Amino acid sequence: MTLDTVKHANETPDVDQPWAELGLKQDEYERIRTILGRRPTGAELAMYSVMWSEHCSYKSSKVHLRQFGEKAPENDALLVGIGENAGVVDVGQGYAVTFKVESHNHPSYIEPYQGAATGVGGIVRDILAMGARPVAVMDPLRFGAADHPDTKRVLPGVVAGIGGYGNCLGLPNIGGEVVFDACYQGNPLVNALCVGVMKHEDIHLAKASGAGNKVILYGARTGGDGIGGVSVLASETFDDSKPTKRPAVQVGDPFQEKLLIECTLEIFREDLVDGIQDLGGAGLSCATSELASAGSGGMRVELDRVHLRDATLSPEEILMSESQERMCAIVEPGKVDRFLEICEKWDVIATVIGEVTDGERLEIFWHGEQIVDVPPRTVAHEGPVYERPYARPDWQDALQADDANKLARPQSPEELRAQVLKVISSPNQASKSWITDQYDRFVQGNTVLAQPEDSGMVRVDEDTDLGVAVATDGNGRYAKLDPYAGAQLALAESYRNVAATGARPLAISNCLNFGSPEDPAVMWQFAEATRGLADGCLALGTPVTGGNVSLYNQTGETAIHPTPVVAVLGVIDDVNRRTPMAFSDEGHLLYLLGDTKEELGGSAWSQVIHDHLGGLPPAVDLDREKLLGEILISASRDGMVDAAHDLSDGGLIQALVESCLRGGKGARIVVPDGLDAFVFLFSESAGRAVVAVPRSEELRFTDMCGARGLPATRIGVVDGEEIDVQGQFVLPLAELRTAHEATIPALLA
Amino acid sequence: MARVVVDVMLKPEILDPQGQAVQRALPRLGFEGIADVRQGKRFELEVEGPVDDAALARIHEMAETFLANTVIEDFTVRVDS
Amino acid sequence: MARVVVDVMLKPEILDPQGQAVQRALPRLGFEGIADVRQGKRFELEVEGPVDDAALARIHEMAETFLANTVIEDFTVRVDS
Amino acid sequence: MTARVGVITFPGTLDDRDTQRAVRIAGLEAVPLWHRDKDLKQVDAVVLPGGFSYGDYLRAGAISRFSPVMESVIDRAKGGMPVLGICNGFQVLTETHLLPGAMLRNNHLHFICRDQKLRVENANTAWTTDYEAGQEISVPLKNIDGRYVADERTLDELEAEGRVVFRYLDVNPNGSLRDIAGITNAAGNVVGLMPHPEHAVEPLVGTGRTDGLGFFTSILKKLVA
Ligand SMILES: Nc1ncnc2c1ncn2[C@@H]1O[C@H](COP(=O)(O)OP(=O)(O)O)[C@@H](O)[C@H]1O
Ligand SMILES: [Mg+2]
Repeated sequence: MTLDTVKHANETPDVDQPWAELGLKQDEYERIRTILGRRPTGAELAMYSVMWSEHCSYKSSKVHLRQFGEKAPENDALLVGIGENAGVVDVGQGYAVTFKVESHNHPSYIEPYQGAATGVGGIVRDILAMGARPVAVMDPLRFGAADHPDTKRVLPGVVAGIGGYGNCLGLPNIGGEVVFDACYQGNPLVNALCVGVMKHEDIHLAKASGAGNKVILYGARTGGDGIGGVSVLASETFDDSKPTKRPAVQVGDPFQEKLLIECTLEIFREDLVDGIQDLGGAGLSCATSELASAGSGGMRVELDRVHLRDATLSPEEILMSESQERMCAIVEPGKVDRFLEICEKWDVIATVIGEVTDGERLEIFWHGEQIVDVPPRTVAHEGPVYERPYARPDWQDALQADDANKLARPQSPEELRAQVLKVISSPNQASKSWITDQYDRFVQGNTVLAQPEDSGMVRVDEDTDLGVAVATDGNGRYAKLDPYAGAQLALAESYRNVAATGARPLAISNCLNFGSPEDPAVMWQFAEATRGLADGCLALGTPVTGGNVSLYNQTGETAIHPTPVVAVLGVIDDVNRRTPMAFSDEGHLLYLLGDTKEELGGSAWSQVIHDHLGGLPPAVDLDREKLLGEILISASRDGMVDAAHDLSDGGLIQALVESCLRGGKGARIVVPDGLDAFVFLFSESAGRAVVAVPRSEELRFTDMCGARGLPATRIGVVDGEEIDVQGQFVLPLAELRTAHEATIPALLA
Repeated sequence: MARVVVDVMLKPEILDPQGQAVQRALPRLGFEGIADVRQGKRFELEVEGPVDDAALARIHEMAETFLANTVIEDFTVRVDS
Repeated sequence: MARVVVDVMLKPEILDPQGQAVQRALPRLGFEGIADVRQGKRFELEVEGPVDDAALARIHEMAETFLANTVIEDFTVRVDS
Repeated sequence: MTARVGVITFPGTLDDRDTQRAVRIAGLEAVPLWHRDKDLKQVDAVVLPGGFSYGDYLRAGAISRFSPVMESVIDRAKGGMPVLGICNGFQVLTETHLLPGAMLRNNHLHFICRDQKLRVENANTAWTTDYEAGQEISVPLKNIDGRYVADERTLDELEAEGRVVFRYLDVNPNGSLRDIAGITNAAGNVVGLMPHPEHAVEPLVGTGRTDGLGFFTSILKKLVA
């Protein structure tokens, strides 16, 4: 085959090009021709097609995501906002923290181990590229029904992949989620989050400036992995009739990534880079065009200099390859030698593949012949933008009218007791330690809190004990009932989880997992969820620092529940003050904070006992969430509470069981006057937490709640070896432990 | 009892980090002249009853659906003599 | 270029939980009649130059000192045809 | 005066910085050592920390064993220098045959991270004098290739000579023969174990226990006494 050079493209304007196979629409292809004033070369077509895919261009979601900027709250902590590899937040004492969630959903369904592993690898490189040392990971996961045979294939592979990669990198896994629901059958959600820490002056950006500066590609050799993965894997609904569309999956090499991390951090320490970008989706196409687009000049790349794993790759394939564990840096000529020396020290292959020019074009050459000549912005930042039609689905009213509060309730204390056992042992409410014990949570020696605590917390500075906390949450059932409220509930829960450990929420990241944007009902869910999240962030004062959108999570006509996952990052000045969740001291008083209403829509109870989803999700009151957060943070700072646990799915009883089992102590509980025992235990009203208060602090604590107007109800005391809900039932801890801990191993081991 | 061996190797286009790590270590240990190393799995199956065409077909199916992950791996089945 | 294959298996007296896990899963998948499964490693080496006795002796040494840990594993070396 | 404890970094080592911290907390000087350097920088003892050196490819510890730094470590260990191998470090020590036996994949085939109870069986090695024989301690355990195996004769010999230093209590987390969690060489200067004492030296982080500090205070006493 002859090389399709720019010259050749000029001479052969009418050649048929496979734009449709590459996922481009007719008008998109025409637009490329208009931009270039000729037909694109094969290499250019490859670049545009991957960069204009849904995954890279956000063409369906962009118009909605804008709100995160437009409605951003005033917040001095935000150092780098949306648009870079990850946002950066000031946590004080000269430290900055960067964090981000990303999805690797489709690849993890096809090849669970490698899909999940490379998901971790990708997000870690994003964090590294900001100039930070990665310090922790988290993994929000969704699978099909727990007893579905395919879950037995997907889940163990995903968990082994996340552990296999993260453990080998030396990143403690400090939290996440595991949710089972038939709606994720065939479309599991594998989201991964990474947190990194740096000093303010270490922040790096992805831009290529300074004519004459060198472009260095370093890390793994480039192979044939995941070619077309971006456009095909992430942007099209699976169609079983066309298995040939499934491209090779990427295989991760965590050892190589570990070397890349240490090598890159040493390069940062010696101040050797001007701009830097990781290689993820769309590989070199993305890295070169984004670096050039964000910088001041142009860029010239000699593609044949790229170190290959497979010598037969064509230039198009090299541009599209998604081989893992690679980075691209912009380096001043005088610093190149030292850069290469450090790479050699870490056994990392590095090659100068080009330089920054004072032009305006991205030009790529193959053995001296020009195969790409494009304005980089048109590839990287000025892709198509769609205003997809959206409409509230016609079934939404009926769904909301099917009120969960009307479902049959337990008729006797015995029945209530049986339902409690059934709920806390159901797959979603059961202990996930069979999964999380496969993750290293101790490595790096800075883990203050990790799963099953409300949020993960790591120490940032050994001398001052400054720390950060992160939690991730998302409830697809709530979001299905009301996507606007559902997104806010995800935000509120994550915020509450961070505050429960004593940390002050600062900012959020998010991963928006939805069905096909070409379905107006899904697009409506997406529009509502983003609007809800943007409004919520404004109300709570926590800006969105970045995130990820995963669309096309659907099989045929059936989409997953809309699943916005929200990660909140908080700061704590002294990690010694953290509040754990365990009830560990007898005699401490239990207070329920917040109001309990009759709110069972989307609840764990309605799912487990009635296999029901209908009605409205719990009402959102963000002012109340903020107040609750302030109380929890003050109580932690001033040592007024010994333990705190937020209330979410499963309600109060779930929180009591978890805190009792964690501390190995029971509780005597009194149902407050005027509340029905069932509602008291199972309602999922938002804005609540349970705290254990030492008797010596009781007055100070209740005074504070009273003065600030937060309802605080004394509901019992830490005591004995059972949960005794007086006048209702008694559940020994041993029985609870078996019920709570046996479920997942029985399903998966 | 007869032994059937199933060899499972990563497809040639798939990255083999283990094989690469081994290959890179060889020169340091003083072994030169090995251009490439690929590392795979070897399964030894002890088969009850005769290893006829039907049995081999079943083992082939087992390899395809279970022992190998054909998204990233190739396999071969052979009777050990 | 010639290919030499080194097979490395756990010694028979050493517990092989990977092989056992495979074997236990087989009946569930509908495969009967496999009395035992052992899982080991297979290395494919691409050798530059002729694979004569000297080369094979070197590869044998490589297997003994590096590819296998003879405390727990046995190995065989053969030229692939 | 204090003693110098070298902490080796191989490519893929993870717990080198944590181990240096533990060494410092115990009042010793931590000296980073690099796998490519034969020079041990006049350290008085060496720790091989945990992690996935060379990705655990081939076998855990198999590739690191051939690094230049290990030539010097083997030499000095034979001359009596105290050496501690933690997790991956233990795997390297068995691969170098400084310690007998080998490490295999956990019997349940999963990576396992847990707070593990141990009994100190031998409080006379260079690294365990601050414990008492029979003492029970808890330290984090985290690995996938943690199953200790050796032939019966070797195991009997280890038992007879009191060279089993730690045994798993309550749960055998990986199928290790005779519940062995850690062993020593005949001279008592080389010790290897799978659990991670360096992750149990501060009350705030990890499991919130400091049961692992004794390793480092033991070596301090030995070297400075
Ligand atoms: N896949 C996972 N990885 C790590 N931690 C997890 C995972 N799934 C759940 N967890 C942890 O288990 C605990 C309980 O999870 P969950 O019930 O979802 O918490 P909450 O309801 O408070 O958000 C949390 O500490 C969470 O971080
Ligand atoms: Mg919580």
